[in-house]
Amino acid sequence: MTVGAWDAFFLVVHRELCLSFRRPEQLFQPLVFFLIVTTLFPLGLSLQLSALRDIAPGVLWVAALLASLLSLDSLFKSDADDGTLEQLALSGQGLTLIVVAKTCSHWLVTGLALVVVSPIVGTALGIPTHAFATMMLSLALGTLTLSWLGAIGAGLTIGLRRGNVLLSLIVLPLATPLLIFGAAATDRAISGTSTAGAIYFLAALCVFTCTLAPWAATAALRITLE
Amino acid sequence: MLQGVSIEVHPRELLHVSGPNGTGKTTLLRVMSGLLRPEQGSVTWRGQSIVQQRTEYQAVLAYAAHEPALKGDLTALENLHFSVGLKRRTSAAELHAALERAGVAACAELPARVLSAGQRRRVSLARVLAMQASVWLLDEPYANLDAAGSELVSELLQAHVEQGGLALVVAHRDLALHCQVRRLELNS
Amino acid sequence: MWTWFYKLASPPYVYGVAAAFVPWLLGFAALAIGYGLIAGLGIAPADYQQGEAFRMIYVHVPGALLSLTVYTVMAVASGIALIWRIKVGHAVAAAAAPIGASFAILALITGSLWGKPMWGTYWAWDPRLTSELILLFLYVGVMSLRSAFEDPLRGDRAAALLAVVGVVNVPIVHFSVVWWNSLHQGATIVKLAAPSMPGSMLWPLLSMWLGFMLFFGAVLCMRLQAEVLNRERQASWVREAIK
Amino acid sequence: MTSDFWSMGGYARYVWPCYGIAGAVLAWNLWAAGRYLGAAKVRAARALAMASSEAR
Repeated sequence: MTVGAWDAFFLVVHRELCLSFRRPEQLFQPLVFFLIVTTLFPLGLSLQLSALRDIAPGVLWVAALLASLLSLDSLFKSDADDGTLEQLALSGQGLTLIVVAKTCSHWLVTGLALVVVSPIVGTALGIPTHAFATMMLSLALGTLTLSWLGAIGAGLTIGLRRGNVLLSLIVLPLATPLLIFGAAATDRAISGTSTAGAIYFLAALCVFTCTLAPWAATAALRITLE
Repeated sequence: MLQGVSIEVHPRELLHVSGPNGTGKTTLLRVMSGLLRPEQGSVTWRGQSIVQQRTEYQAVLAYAAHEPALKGDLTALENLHFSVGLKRRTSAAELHAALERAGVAACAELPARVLSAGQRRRVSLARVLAMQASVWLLDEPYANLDAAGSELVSELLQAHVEQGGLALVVAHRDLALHCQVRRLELNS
Repeated sequence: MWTWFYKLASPPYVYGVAAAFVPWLLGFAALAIGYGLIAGLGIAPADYQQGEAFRMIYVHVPGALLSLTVYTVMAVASGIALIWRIKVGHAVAAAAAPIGASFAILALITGSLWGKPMWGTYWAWDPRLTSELILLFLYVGVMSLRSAFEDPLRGDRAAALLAVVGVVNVPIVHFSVVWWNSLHQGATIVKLAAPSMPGSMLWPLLSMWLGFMLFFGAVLCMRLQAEVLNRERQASWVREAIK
Repeated sequence: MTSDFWSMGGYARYVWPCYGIAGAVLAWNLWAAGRYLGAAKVRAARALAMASSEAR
């Protein structure tokens, strides 16, 4: 009669997706934020599209990281506030599984969504279409890694009143390698040189983070729940 | 907080924890559930520490905190589905039956945010029922309930204990039950 | 077998040892830094490339090395505190953080002062300086997280976990910054501590480094006493200790 | 000789501030740690005094 790990995983993912789609405005906020920030750069710099292309990878990546971070704050917080996190923690499924399922769902509704709208932003910033594939692949890897780093930070800042600012403060320095490799991959794709090195590094970071971060995020949750 | 408390609860027994505010009643329940790790001492179940058998212990445990722990955006039935479903395989009919028993079958398809405080309490009781657990840890189950609701809680507790379960109940009021009730009075 | 470990980690013992060590560490630190200053500023010959400007190495490099060492000390103490639930570990980590942050600031300021005559600008996004800056952000994160919690116990453990996560990240950050730099600027502009340094230049540097280490030890012991006291205010041994 | 030493081969305006900052950071560390320890001792003493007055 007990529930297997996969069933439990999909049940939690289903729950998270249900909750996200009941509040569509929260679903769109990070995307709109992403679009607004990338619109502000060309306006603030008033450059030609050709000159914009040089800074496009950096702008795109910084905006994507910030947008993805924006919604991380509520990853565990809303569940902690209404007490459902305690129910999840006592569900007999192990906290790590819950953490993995919640973080994957977070990536599905923010990271993957950012990847999907990135061609629009890319076009606005003058990124040529032949670079889109690399740009989207690097964004997918980068946002997944960031979701995991953010899960650790979100676990650590659950009970705090000004948690959102603190979350950015502790997660962004950890995310610098993502920005470096991600922007470099996009940059090289635009100029048409080999992107393999940067993509491999991003993939390695992603695998490394996905193996270690679940334990760290679980430990973080236990610290703040206890 | 909470020093020198030693309790033992057996099947077919109910422990009624009472005492003034701030004496650690909720803390005691959280320690018993394994949410809080005691600084000293331990919690054992069937002679083994619950830390070593977290999964097994949680499988037979139903914990209802002071707040009803419902997602406002999900319906009562979905709330039950997503939390009970992690513990055991259930069917919608079973969950419906639990809601029915708690007297909130009419609210099954309503989002939890539109329910009254008393209805939410009943939904959280339905969740405890649907978990079919042998260990109940209930924090103020009588809160926000009317006379009929209180009557229902007493009935449920009584039936649970008679079927061989055990329960720890934090409550301010006296429990008018016809089963074995031990009292633990906490004071500072 | 582990009893000595726990005795070593018991607060009154740590408090006593820390108090006893401070004057010795400070004394030896003064000697080492004093020798380093005289030899570094007076005796060591000027560098054939950088002239007298290279003398900034004697405070920049020890500061930068210490900022890394202190972070490692903090992370190891945090790890010990998390795994074996030894509270003194949190006290060590809490004591180390502000010292390490101050060394990171020192390394950044002296680095940019050095950069001006060498690169013609105070800030050049040199990989070492950039990773030093990120290290400073990591320190700030750990310190703010600790102080954000009202419950000091929880704050200690949250900061400890972040310190451990951070120490895994430090080499990755450094590596990626170096990679990024090689992409933009080719070879590094200036080699800082060349291994082929003659002895008359190297000895003062080692002496300064040793002096900084001893100084860190002394300040750590002072702060550690305070952190232990803050965590054990009610304990009976405190009465004896603060007489 | 001494003016040579102080001029640091024309780099005086970088070398001396550099050492000045280093001295300031070391001094701040000592001062802040001493103050912090002093404050902790005062607080501990106050807590002890309160505890003993309650006991009476």
